[in-house]
This record gives sequence, C-alpha cells and structure tokens, in this order.
Amino acid sequence: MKHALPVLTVLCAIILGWYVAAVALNAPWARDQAARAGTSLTMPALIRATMTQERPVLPAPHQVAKGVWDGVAGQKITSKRSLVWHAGVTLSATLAGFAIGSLAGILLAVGIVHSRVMDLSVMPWAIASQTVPILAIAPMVIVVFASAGVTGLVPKAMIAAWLSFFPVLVGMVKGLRTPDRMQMDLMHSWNASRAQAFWRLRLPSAMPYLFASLKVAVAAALVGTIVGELPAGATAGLGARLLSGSYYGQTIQIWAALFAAAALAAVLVMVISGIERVTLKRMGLAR
Amino acid sequence: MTAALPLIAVWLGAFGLNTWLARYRGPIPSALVPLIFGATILILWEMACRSFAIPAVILPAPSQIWTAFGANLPLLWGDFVQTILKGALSGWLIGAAAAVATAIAIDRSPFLQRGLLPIGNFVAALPIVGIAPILVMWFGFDWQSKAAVVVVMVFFPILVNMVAGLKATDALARDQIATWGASYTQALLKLRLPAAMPFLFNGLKITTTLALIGAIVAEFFGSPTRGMGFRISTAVGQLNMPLVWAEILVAALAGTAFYGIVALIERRVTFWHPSQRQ
Amino acid sequence: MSVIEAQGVSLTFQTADGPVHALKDVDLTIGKGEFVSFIGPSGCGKTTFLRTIAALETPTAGRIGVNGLSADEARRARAYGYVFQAPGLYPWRTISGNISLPLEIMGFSKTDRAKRIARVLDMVELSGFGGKFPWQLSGGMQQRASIARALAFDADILLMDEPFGALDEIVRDRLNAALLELWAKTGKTIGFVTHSIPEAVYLSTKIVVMSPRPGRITRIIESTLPRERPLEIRDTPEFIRIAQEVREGLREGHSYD
Amino acid sequence: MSVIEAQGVSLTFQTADGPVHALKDVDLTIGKGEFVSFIGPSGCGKTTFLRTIAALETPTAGRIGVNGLSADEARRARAYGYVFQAPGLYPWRTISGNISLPLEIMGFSKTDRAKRIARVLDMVELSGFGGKFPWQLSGGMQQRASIARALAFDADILLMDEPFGALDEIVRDRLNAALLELWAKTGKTIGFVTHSIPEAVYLSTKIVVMSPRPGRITRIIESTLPRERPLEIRDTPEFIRIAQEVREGLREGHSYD
Amino acid sequence: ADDLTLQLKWVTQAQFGGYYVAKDKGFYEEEGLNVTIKPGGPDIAPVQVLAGGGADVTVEWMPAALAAREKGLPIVNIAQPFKKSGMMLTCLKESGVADPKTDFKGKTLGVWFSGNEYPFLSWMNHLGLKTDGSPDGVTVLKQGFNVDPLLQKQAACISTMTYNEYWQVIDAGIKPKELVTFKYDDQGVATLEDGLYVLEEKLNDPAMADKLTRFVRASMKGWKYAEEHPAEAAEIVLENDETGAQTIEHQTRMAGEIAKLTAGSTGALDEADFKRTVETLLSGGSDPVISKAPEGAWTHAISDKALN
Ligand SMILES: Nc1ncnc2c1ncn2[C@@H]1O[C@H](COP(=O)(O)OP(=O)(O)OP(=O)(O)O)[C@@H](O)[C@H]1O
Ligand SMILES: Nc1ncnc2c1ncn2[C@@H]1O[C@H](COP(=O)(O)OP(=O)(O)OP(=O)(O)O)[C@@H](O)[C@H]1O
Ligand SMILES: Cc1ncc(C[n+]2csc(CCO)c2C)c(N)n1
Ligand SMILES: [Mg+2]
Ligand SMILES: [Mg+2]
Repeated sequence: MKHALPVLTVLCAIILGWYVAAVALNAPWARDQAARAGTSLTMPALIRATMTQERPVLPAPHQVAKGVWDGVAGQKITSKRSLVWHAGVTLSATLAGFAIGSLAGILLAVGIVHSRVMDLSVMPWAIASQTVPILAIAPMVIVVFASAGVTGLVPKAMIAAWLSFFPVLVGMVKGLRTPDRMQMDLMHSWNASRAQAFWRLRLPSAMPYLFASLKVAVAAALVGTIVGELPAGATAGLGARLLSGSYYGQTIQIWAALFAAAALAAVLVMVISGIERVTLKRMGLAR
Repeated sequence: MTAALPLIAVWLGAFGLNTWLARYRGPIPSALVPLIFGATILILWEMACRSFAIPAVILPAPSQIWTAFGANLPLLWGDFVQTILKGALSGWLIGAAAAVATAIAIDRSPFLQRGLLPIGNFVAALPIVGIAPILVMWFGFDWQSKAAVVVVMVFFPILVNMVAGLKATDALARDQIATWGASYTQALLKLRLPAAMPFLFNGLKITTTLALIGAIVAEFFGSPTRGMGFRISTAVGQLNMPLVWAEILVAALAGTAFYGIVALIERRVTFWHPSQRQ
Repeated sequence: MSVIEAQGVSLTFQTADGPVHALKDVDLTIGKGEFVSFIGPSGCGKTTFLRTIAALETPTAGRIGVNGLSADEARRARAYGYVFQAPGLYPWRTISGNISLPLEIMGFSKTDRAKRIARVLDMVELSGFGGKFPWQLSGGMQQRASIARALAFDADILLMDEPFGALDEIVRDRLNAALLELWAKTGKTIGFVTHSIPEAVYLSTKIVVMSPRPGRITRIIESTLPRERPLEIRDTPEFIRIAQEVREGLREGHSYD
Repeated sequence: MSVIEAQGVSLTFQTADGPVHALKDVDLTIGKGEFVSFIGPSGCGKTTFLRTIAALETPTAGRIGVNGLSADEARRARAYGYVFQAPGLYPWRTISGNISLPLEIMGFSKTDRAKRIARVLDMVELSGFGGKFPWQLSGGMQQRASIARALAFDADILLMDEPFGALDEIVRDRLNAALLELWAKTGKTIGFVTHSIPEAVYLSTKIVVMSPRPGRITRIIESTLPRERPLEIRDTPEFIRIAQEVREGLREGHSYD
Repeated sequence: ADDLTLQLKWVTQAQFGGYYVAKDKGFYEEEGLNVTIKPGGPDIAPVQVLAGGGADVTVEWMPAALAAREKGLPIVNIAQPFKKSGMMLTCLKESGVADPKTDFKGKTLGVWFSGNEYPFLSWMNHLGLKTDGSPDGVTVLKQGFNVDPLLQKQAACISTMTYNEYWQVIDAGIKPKELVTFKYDDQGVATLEDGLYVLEEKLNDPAMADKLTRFVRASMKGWKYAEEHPAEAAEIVLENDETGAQTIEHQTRMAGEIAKLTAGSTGALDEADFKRTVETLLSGGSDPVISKAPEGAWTHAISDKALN
C-alpha cells in the first residue's frame, strides 16, 4: 500500500504527459488531412481527431490499452492473435537464453577470477564479442543452426544468451573480487582451498553485484530473443508481432506488443528482485 | 573427424603456451596472452574455413575479411564516424548523464523512488527493436534517432547500478557524515557519490557495448546511405560477407577500445576499491 | 548549566530472535565543560548511549535535550565531534583528505583547513602521514587519524568511543595529556567511553558506570580530583580511592552474568 | 626446540610517496610452547611481523622457518590460528556461522563443530549470542567472537593481534586467565600483540619490544616469572621490575619520533 | 512422400499465395510431396539460407540472385511464376514530382536495400542522377519496413509494391489523386521478381530434379488457382499466418493485385525478360550490380518437364 499512491501519482503524470504528446505529435497529420479535405479544424475537433487515428505517430494511452486488452482478453489464449500466446513463445526462449547466458557468465567470471590465463585472455574477447551487432549476425546464426537442422527455440535462445552473459560476467568478476584483504587473509590463514574460499567468501560477497547484473541480463535476454524473432521468419513471438505491426504500419499493434514485452521484462525483473530480497535477507545482508 | 585433429592440436598448443606465459608477471605477458588467445581463434577459424570448405557466403575466412578491411578503409571510416562517433557516443553520454541524474533525483525522494522505479523499470525495459522504428519516425533518419535509441538502451542498466551504488555506503560512514551535520548535497557529493563509483562504472562498462549494438541495430530501421548497420544490411543483400565481417571487425575494435577507455578511467577513479588494489 | 540532559531514555532493538534492551530508563545530566567517562562491560550500551546523544539512534522512550534543543537539532547545528569505535576512514581520500572532509562540509576556507589539518596531525603524532591512504596505515594510526578528524573542527561537544583502545601506554599517556590540555583551554564538554579504569579516573570530572541486560546506569561517581592534573596524580590516595570505587561498580555489573 | 625462526627478515612496502620500511633485519627465535608478546608504538611493524610469520606477507629479504618448513608450507598445513586486529566477521553469517566457517573448511563433522562452537562461545562469554549477526553486536563482542573463531580449531600456533584491545579490565582479566589456562593445558606456541605492558608481562615467557622507522626489534626480555601465574603475581616486585624494563624499552622506541 | 523445403523472400502474405494454395489444396500431396514453407523476413537473405542448406528452393528476385551467382554461389532459376514487376516509386503530389526526368533532382527518395536496391540504382543511372547525396543528384534514404517516411514527409517518394505498400499509403488516408506513381515496368527498368531458385548441383541429381519438377508443376497449379480465386487464396494465406497480424481486407486486395502480375506466366522463364533484366543490371552505373552477362543462370529443364 505504501507503494500504491506514489506509483499511481507518477502513472497519472506520465499518462497526462503522454496525452499532451499524442495531441502534439498527431496534430500535423490531422491538420494535413483537413487541409487536403479543404476544411480547417477547431481546437476541440483537432484534439478529438488526434485521439482516434488509425495510424497515429503516437497512439493515445487508451488506444494502446485497448490494443493490449484486445490482444490479451479478446482472444483465446491459443489463438495466433493472442498477445498471451506470443508472449509465451517469447518467454520460453528468453528463459532458456537467460539460463544459458547467466550460467556461462558466472562460469567465465569464476574462471577469470581464479585463472590468470583466463583473466588475461578471455576478458578482451568477451568485450569484443559483445560489439558484434547481433541483429547483423542473427540471420546468420539462424541460418547456421537451420543448416544443422536446429530451428525454433534454440537459435533464439542462443542469441538471448549471447546478450545476457556479458552483464553477468562483468558484474560477477567485480563481485567476486570484492572481498577485502582481511577477509581473504583469514581464508588464507586457514589454508582454505580455492573452492572453499569461493563458496564461503567470494560468492556471498558477490551476491549484491550478481543480482544487479541478473536484472540487467534478463532484460537483455528478452531483447535478444525479440531480435532473434525478427529474422527467424517472423512466425511467432512478440518480436514477430512487433515486426509485422511495423511492416504494416499498425502503430497501435506495435505499441501493444511493446507494452506486452515491457510488462514481461518488468515481471522478470520483479521476480529477480523478489529472489534478491529473500536471499539477501536470509544472508543477513539486508538490514 | 580427422579434419578436426589439426584444429585440436593447434588449440592445445596455444593453450599450453599461454598457461606457461601467464606464470610470468609484467606488461609483456599480460599483452601477449590475450593476443595469442585471439590469434589462436583466428587461426582455428581460418583452418576450419579451409578444411571444411565453408562457403564464403556463410562464413568468410579471416584472410578474406582482412583483405576486405584493407580495401575499404575510407568507406569503413565514414561508417565509423556516422555510427560510433555520432550515434553511439553522443547517445551514451546523454543516456549516462540522464541515468545518473535520475538515480540521484529518485534517491532524494522516497516518494519518487517508490513511484518511479517500478514504472521506470517497466518503461526502460521496452525492447529496442520495438522502439527503434518509433524513434526513427520521431527523430528522423540521421544519427539523432540512433543516439535516441542508444539513450533508451543504456539508461536502465546505468540507473539500476547507480541506485544500488547510492545505497552501498556502509552504516559507519553514513553515521559519521551525519554527526558533521552535512547537508543532503554534501553527503551526496562527499560520501555517496564516491562510494557509488564502483557500481556506476560497472553499469558504464556494460553499456559501452550496448551503445554500439543499439546504434548499429537502429540503422536497420531506416538510415541515410552510410553507417555500419546500413552497410551490413546492404552487404548481406549483396552476399558480400567479407565486407559484413570487416564492419563487424570495426565494431569489435571500436567497442574494445571504448570499453578499455572506460575501464582505464574506472581504474583512476576507484583506485581505492579492493577489486582494483590486488 | 546543563548541556546534555537524558530523561528516562530507553532503546530496544528488535532482532530476529527477540528484542534486545540496549538501554533502559537512563537518566543523566551533563553540565557545560564536564568531562564524563562511560565505563562498563562490553555490550552494556555505552556505544548505543553515545549514539543516542548524537541523534544517530532514536530512543524508543524518553528524550534527550542538548542546550535546549533536541539531539537531532543539535546534530544539524554541528554541535558534535564524534570519534567512532572503528576508524571508518573513507578509502578514497588520503589521511589529510579525510580530516579535511568535515572541514569542507562546514565551509572552512582552504588555508584554514590546511592549518587545522597540520595542527591535529601533529597532535596525534601523524605528521608526515597526511598523504597516505587509510589502508596503508597500521590499525593504531588509523584510529589516531580518526581522532584527528573529530578534533579538527572544534565542536562544542566531543563524543569519543574508545578512542585510545588501539594505542600503547606511552602514546596513550601523551594523548591523554593533550586531550586534557585541549579541554582545559577550550572548555568543551566531553563524553568518553573507555575500558581503562585509570584512564577514566585520570580524565573525568564524572564517571558513569553502566551494566548490561538491560543496559542501564548503575553508578555515577563525581570526581573530587582538581581540574589541573599532572600524570603523577595517578599515584595519590585520592586517585586510588576513586579507581577502587569504579572497579567495585564494574564488578557489580559483571556479577549479573 | 625452536618452532619459529626469523632470520634477517625485512619488508618494504612500495607506496606512491616512496618506500615504507615496515620491517628491517628482524631476527627472532621462538621455542615450542613459548608465549611471546610483541609491544611497541603504533606503526612499528607488529602486525606486519605477525602477518609475515603467517605467510600473509612475503618478506623482501630474509627467511622465516616454522617447524623446519617455510612459513607458507606451515600455513598450508593449517598450523596457524590468527586473530586479526579488527574483528573481520563475515556479515552474512551469524556468530555461530562465523566460528563454524574454519571448522567447515577443515572438515570437522557437524556434531564436533557444534560442540566446539559451544565451548569457545562459552570461553569468550558469548553463549546465547550465537544466533546474532555481527552488526547486532557491540564492538567488544565482535572482537571476542573473532577470538572464539581462532580458538575453535586448535591450531598449534596462535597469532593474536591486539585481541583484548576493546575489552574492559574485568573481562580482560578473565580472558587473560582463560588464555593462560588454555596455553598451560595444550602447550600451544603463542604470538601476541598488545599495547598493555602489564598484560604483556603477565602473559609472556618472552617480551619483544619493537621500534618504528624502520620497524625493528630493540629489546628481547625473557621473563623470569614462573609458568603458574595467579592474578596476584602482578603485585610482586619481580613483575614490577620486568614491567619497568619493558616501559624503558618502549620509551626508547618513542624517543626517535 | 518426399520432403521439400521452400524459403520465402518475405513474411507470409498473398504475394506467396500460390504456394500456400498448392499446399492447402493438396496439390503438393497429389505429386507425392511434403512441402515445408518457411516465411522470410527483412534480414533473411534467402540465397544464404539456400547455401547453408536450410532450404531446397527459394523465392528470390533476379537481381539478388544474379549478384549471388557472381559472388560464387551457383544458383539457378528453375521457374518464373511472376511475369511482371510490381515495384514502383510513389510520390506525394505536393512534393512537386511530376516527371522523373526533371523533377527528382535534389529530392529525398526512400529505397529498400538488402539486395532490393539494384533496380532503383539502374533507373537513376538511366536518368543520369547521382545517388551519393551530391547536390545535382538525389538523396537516398534506406527505407525501413513501412511507409512512414512518406506519411511523415521525410521523403518525397518511397518505394512501394503495387500489391502492398501502395495500399498502405491509401489506407493511411491519402487519396490516390494526391499521389504520383512511377512503375519500373513503365520506365523500362523492370527486373524479374519472385522466381524459384535452387543450387546448381541439385539439378545433377535425377531424383532431386524429379522432385523439383513435381514441385514446380504443383506450385503453378496453385498459382493459377490463386489467380482465379483471389478471395479464397487470401483466406488460405491468413490461416497460415502465424503472427496473426494480417487482415482479410488487405490480403484479398493483395491477392487481386498479385494475380495481375502472375497472369501471362506459364511458369517457364521468358528469355526476353531475362535479357532485359540483365541489361538493366549491367548498366548500373559506376558500381553495376553484375559486371558481366551471367552464364547458365537459368534453365528450362525443370519447367519444360513440369509444364508440358
Ligand atoms: N599495505 C600497506 N601499504 C603501505 N604501507 C603499509 C601497508 N601496511 C602497513 N604499512 C606501513 O607499515 C608500517 C607498519 O605497519 P603495521 O601495521 O605493521 O604496524 P603495527 O605495529 O601493527 O601498528 P598498530 O599498533 O598501530 O597496529 C606502518 O608505517 C604502515 O604505514
Ligand atoms: N543494530 C543492532 N541491532 C541489534 N542489537 C544491537 C544493535 N546494536 C547494538 N545491539 C545490542 O545492544 C547492546 C549494546 O550494544 P553497544 O554497542 O551499545 O555496547 P557497548 O557498551 O558499546 O559495548 P563494547 O564495549 O563492546 O563496544 C548489545 O547487546 C548489542 O548486541
Ligand atoms: C527492410 C525491407 N527490405 C526490403 C523490402 C523489399 N521487399 C522484400 S519482399 C517484398 C515484397 C513486398 O511485399 C519487398 C517489397 C522491404 N519491404 N523492406
Ligand atoms: Mg561500543
Ligand atoms: Mg597492528
């Protein structure tokens, strides 16, 4: 309840600003239309005209809300027109990619912290890997996988993993190196093995960093999946939905898909926040 | 299978060499190890392309990429300026500044924090591939729309890290500054911002590469006839894969340099952090 | 004239396995220019009480007045110089930078800052270490730096939580003398936590003995020693008598365990 | 039979503003079952020397042998129990969890761990606080928890860096007695840093006085007190004589400042 | 039944109605084929999928196919269901474009890239206009997925297909009389669109050749059916659209327009059309699409067997 009022306040402010922006951005088109029809619009008529366009520059909130509602509640969940169905397709690939990516990131970070060879050699190339524009190689990834007979979820998940491993890697390297000198020295004086020092000192101290990175990574995985869905032949998923909306200039459909994707990301981030809170609390780190 | 044997041999050889090299401290091994690692990957790649006769339209060999790189330098430079300098860099700077400012703004007001963070999470999680066409529609075809995409993309990671960083001061340090009757601004400037720096740089480093991706990807949704994303998509259409990979090479070089510079600044700013001291 | 007045102060921490009564019904009046030592077994609430005076904790019952203001108002008026039990130096600032920090916050001029830093560094015998970072100093040196930081800005009320715990006898004697001198010269009001009975007796005008579970005051001993105190005063019968009284009080507190 | 042998040990830290000579040409032999105290002005290298013995620092010159092994080999054989100058408890573990940590690492069984934790908690008078997190304890309680942690696994060599600095006289006396008892019963070799001259004299068979800039040993005083030491021994002339000798050594070290 | 995979050039829509009709009506099944249809997308290069082995046959435009062939990927046209080109440039009348010869100079034009830019570049070359943004040429925009640049007035003209984007402009509320269109066909720079291509080596395998023959026969049957029943074709397409984004109105109209383009094709490539395409491409100015007339880029071997 502590949250309801602030959230609502901010929400109202945003929606208000959005309406103003919608009027401002959609007005030129409305005026143009009127001019082409040889008439001119009064102010109320203009505002009304900006709220109901079929292809607005910026759809008004209620139009998007209706788009989302139609997509979610207006269809059977199994229907190809249902946003829930598309979100489900995207979610499965996102989760698979996120799992693969964050696991890879954690493992690489562990390697980097413990092995000088890996520290020296992996990091620069991990960075370089992230600068490869995925949308450019996504079709190639899809093609390569397809030629190996792998289609569907896996190629998309690989792209998602590709994007999500990096934040985890950077955050974990930092986190695993956080223990200060005295804490490491204690472990040292007990002759703790590297594994013991890892599980009992490095990992717990890295937790806050890990969770911050995971939140970024899950959003990145979602982006990766959606990118993977664009060239995958635009069959199913929120990415395909975005693309076809974009292709047919259906602004409202784009925004509806966009909000579905953002809601999905928000839910994922919230789930991780929840796990974070519980974990840190049980670790005694949250006061 | 037999074709793979030489590849495995090269891999093992290079790995052994690196393990041996890594035992020595100093600047020369630190530079050599990653270079050998990279060279190994390139050699393996070249060997794989040749021994498995992978068609160039699927994956060109490094030698072909290098030739294309050398033959198209002016073109690549123009694309670099358009996409990286104009699009990615300006967007990253604006996005980072906005994220830090927002983090500070919502940090000050618990009301805004409770209200804005969940919604901020939501808004910032809008996938760029969905936003890009919209931003291209709003900001036009040139680099401004690419910068806008980058702003949206880097904002969330930096904000998350910065908010976490501002909370990261320990209780003793906070108590101390309280006994001096420091104002909010003073506590922020003297204690919480410095303490947040390791977190902030974490976000800044992650987003260097995101910025490049954002700027390049945004060009797929409309662009003038230059830029790295434009070149890649047209070259793919022409099956000019060596040029595609030459662009990717430019992106990788630029991205690594970008990251390296940020990491260097981090080293100077957060020299006191245990992770920088070992 | 009373500077600090605590009336019926209680403070209970809620922890996972039940409440901890760190302070219970504490009444205390500290007059202007007094030097009050707090002594008691570890965990009896000394730190908590000092923190409550400085408005770093809010009592669950009772109130604390400082010069007619509330503790929090006094804090915002920069009435306190606080030395914490752990040094807590900021790792990104050198020793000089750390001492300079409260001065910057309080708006001292640059030349004034430099002068003050030099003066307090000298006082805690750390001249020459101003340019070092905290992790480059030994534990005792860090503690001295933190004392220097609290002294630099001349607050009216000094609250010191075991400031000399990590120092050897000889430095400790010298710093004790320096503190007394400063106190005599400036008339500051000082609250001082210590574990050393001789130190408490040597420095204080009033010794507060505390006892744990729940944390409370069991004895308040007014010192009858003169204000002027050479080191040799520690061998006088009067000194030994007071020390004995404090020791008894302490022992009482321990008998509860 | 000598357990620890330091020969010509020097250690220089390179800092931004020039080298710091923390140790210079230190020679010392510690026999089996000895109780050696280190005393000296703050910053004279006591902590550094203890760290070097435990192979937490590598000397820039000279060598340290432990039971015929190098210091690092001894460390790997888990020869050391180390109490650091600051408590250094892990914030995500309770007090019991912190004490349990080295035991887990060394592979003690669960029931054995529980027994040992209960025993050492009792010894440092913290029974009942096992379930609390470090930040819920007072400074002195944290320090005691850290002592308990080092005692729990019965290392042959105990290295303790100002373990009792944050404790009041009465607890300190009790812990001193407990430590002596443990030492008598187990025959451990103990290296002990302290700032208190009486404490050093009361506990040790050998007192090492150090002096700073560069850090070095200026005196080694062999105690002539018997091994059996009731608290009253502190009033004997023999005790006072040794204390006086230590004080002189200390004063010498300070005169360099 | 024999398995066969077809890679489309673009997303599921009536542009590929013939194939969906053949599948849905069981024409492929009658020929003993089990055909998988893979939709394309903006960044799928169909020939790349072909080279990677992800598909047996692909729908592609001839300029891109010939460019690939010159890059060393030996692909061959085996059938050409589309007779005419559907490409055109659509301009807002208010931007003052009336005659291509005089009015393009200094204007901003939206162009598709990814291998679809060749006809445009040839045309500009014919007109003697530079496309590098110099003052006496035109400014080229890489046009995204949609018609926004025209609606937002970011460009004077954009590329459209007669069957698709043009109608999106109309749907957006602009009247046909406010538009000027230039068909590539009318400008004499038309290139062949939507042919069927396979890798050359596949043709050497008699079993594969036989499969392809049956495929082309059934596909053409599908196309002719779609030509006669555009409404039904549109419905079939809609059923096969997994994105659920298409509307029946749009697809019905598209099917009608597509019928105009496929009319007149038996499925066999007309050599004259091929020559015209090659000439257009060879004259691509300073940077022509192909540098020499291709050899063996098409064959009648399959279509002859399939259609006679
Ligand atoms: N990591 C380091 N880098 C640079 N100088 C250091 C470092 N650690 C210690 N020193 C320096 O070495 C000297 C000895 O330090 P050490 O911690 O051993 O002193 P100490 O005798 O334990 O003092 P104290 O009683 O205050 O704990 C000091 O001058 C200190 O500044
Ligand atoms: N944040 C906290 N949460 C829960 N309990 C606390 C907290 N801080 C202190 N306590 C408890 O309050 C009691 C008093 O603690 P305090 O730190 O005031 O003791 P102290 O007298 O300063 O002891 P020492 O001499 O060891 O520093 C202790 O029992 C301690 O466990
Ligand atoms: C980014 C992008 N690239 C190319 C085309 C061109 N294209 C490929 S298939 C086809 C048929 C239209 O329905 C067209 C026009 C496009 N539209 N968008
Ligand atoms: Mg305390
Ligand atoms: Mg020390």
